[in-house]
Amino acid sequence: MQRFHSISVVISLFVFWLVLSGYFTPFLVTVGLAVSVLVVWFAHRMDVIDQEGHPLQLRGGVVHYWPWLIVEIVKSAWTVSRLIVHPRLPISPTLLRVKMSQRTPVGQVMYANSITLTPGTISVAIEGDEIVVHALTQAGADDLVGGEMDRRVSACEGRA
Amino acid sequence: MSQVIDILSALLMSAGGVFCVIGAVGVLRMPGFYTRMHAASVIDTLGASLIILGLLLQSGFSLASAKLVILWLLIFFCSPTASHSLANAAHQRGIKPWQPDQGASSSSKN
Amino acid sequence: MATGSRSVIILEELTAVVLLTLMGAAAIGVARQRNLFGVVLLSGIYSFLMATVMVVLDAVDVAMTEAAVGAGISTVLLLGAIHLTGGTESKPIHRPWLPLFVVTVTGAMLVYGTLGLPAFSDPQAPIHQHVAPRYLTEGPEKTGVPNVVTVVLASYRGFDTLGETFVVFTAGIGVIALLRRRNPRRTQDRDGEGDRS
Amino acid sequence: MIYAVVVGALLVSLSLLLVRALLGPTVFDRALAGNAIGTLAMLLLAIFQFVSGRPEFVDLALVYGVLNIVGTIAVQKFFRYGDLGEPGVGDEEHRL
Repeated sequence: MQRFHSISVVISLFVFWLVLSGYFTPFLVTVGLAVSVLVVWFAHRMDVIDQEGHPLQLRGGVVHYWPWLIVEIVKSAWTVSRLIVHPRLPISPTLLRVKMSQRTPVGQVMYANSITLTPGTISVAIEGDEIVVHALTQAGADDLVGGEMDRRVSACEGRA
Repeated sequence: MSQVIDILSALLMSAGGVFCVIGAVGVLRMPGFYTRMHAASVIDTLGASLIILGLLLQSGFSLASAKLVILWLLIFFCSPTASHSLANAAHQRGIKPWQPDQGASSSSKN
Repeated sequence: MATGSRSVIILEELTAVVLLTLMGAAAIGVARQRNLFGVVLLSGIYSFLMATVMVVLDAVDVAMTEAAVGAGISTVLLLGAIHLTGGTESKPIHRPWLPLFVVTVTGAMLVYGTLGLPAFSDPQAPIHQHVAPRYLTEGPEKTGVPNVVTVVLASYRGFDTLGETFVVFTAGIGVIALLRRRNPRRTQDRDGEGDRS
Repeated sequence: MIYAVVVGALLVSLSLLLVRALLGPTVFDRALAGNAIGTLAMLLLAIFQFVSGRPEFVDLALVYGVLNIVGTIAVQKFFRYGDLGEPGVGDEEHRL
């Protein structure tokens, strides 16, 4: 698993190099590959590389989760934009605590980031297995308490 | 065909521009720090995504589009991290969320 | 992309003017601000605007350095400096008139100096007649590097770039110092509670 | 000339955010405005590469994005831990 993970990191870095360089001569491609391998090797020696930085285990779940997340983001961004241009600014900010059912730190980060990414809700702090969330409207808070996002992130995490 | 793509990308980019302006207006208009963050996240998500999508249509299938996709991923991974860290720091410093009754002007519950 | 070059130039100049105006506003904000944290943040914003102006004026490498140094590393360094000193600016002991006079005279001289410069992106300017054509025509095959900017930076101006690389390296160290966290596997005194921020 | 419209919109947003950065009132408001200005500058750069017909230089926008988050995280660390040294040691009990 460890070896497989390292190879995956090398491939990602190499693709990144190719995209940034844009030259496909044999020499430069070889240099790129060598640099990718060296970087991963150094990273191993410095102990800065782990499952969290390159969460390969999520590859299956993410495909199901992201489309739903993007639809959610568009919907809530539209709602927040309507609130902003509303002449009376009808907001009712609340601070609430949401339980999260994720087991791994990666899953928790994913959930917290998803909350922040959807406009209208921001994860402020994590305390135990609860996230302190600031919501712009009561409706947004109710949506979150409904727990659909939590369920989907957990499902995405569990698919690993 | 290229006409259609041009028009589509123009629509997407102007929509993105509109959302950026709306977000900026929100940052200026909202009361209290946390509520401003919600407005800023409109810029980070919808505004940026629509503009990048429009540019993607313009660039077609090339290296530039790959870079734009990377840019988009960067925004999507980093902007919530930055927002959360700011909100967290404000929370630690004891910045209180704005409440409708303490505000000076124009507040009404919906 | 099928836009006339004329309208592109107008758009670029307009953008540059607006951005420079915003920079002026940011600079005034920096001068009026007594809270030094605010000063650091505003100068970060100033650097971002400056770098954007550089890109609009086609000086991409300068923009890169300005963004890395101005917006990236100096924010970190200044915050560190504030930690060692204090958060608010003390009242100045001098009257502002002498510095104001010096700055005004210097600025006036600089503006006077620009009058002698060739027009912006004038193809007849000496800079475009002197070595630039040679770099463009001979550089790639002489050095074997495909990218002309890299040819000039890494080969013709190698020492110059070495210095710049130090700056970027310092910025990288700053980033590592900033984002580094103690590895949970190595902390014995705390039982593996990772940093979640 | 669709680019002109988008660039105009971005410049207007930049000015509005700069006003917020100048007004404050708290440091966090300024940091928020700075972060959003970074994002907008990034978009502006990406668009300008297309305006001047060199879309392959979008890398610069990438550099901006990375630096933007570095700046924001630096500010956050400073205000959370009080300094930049020994970052990340602070678990809940250490900080207080």
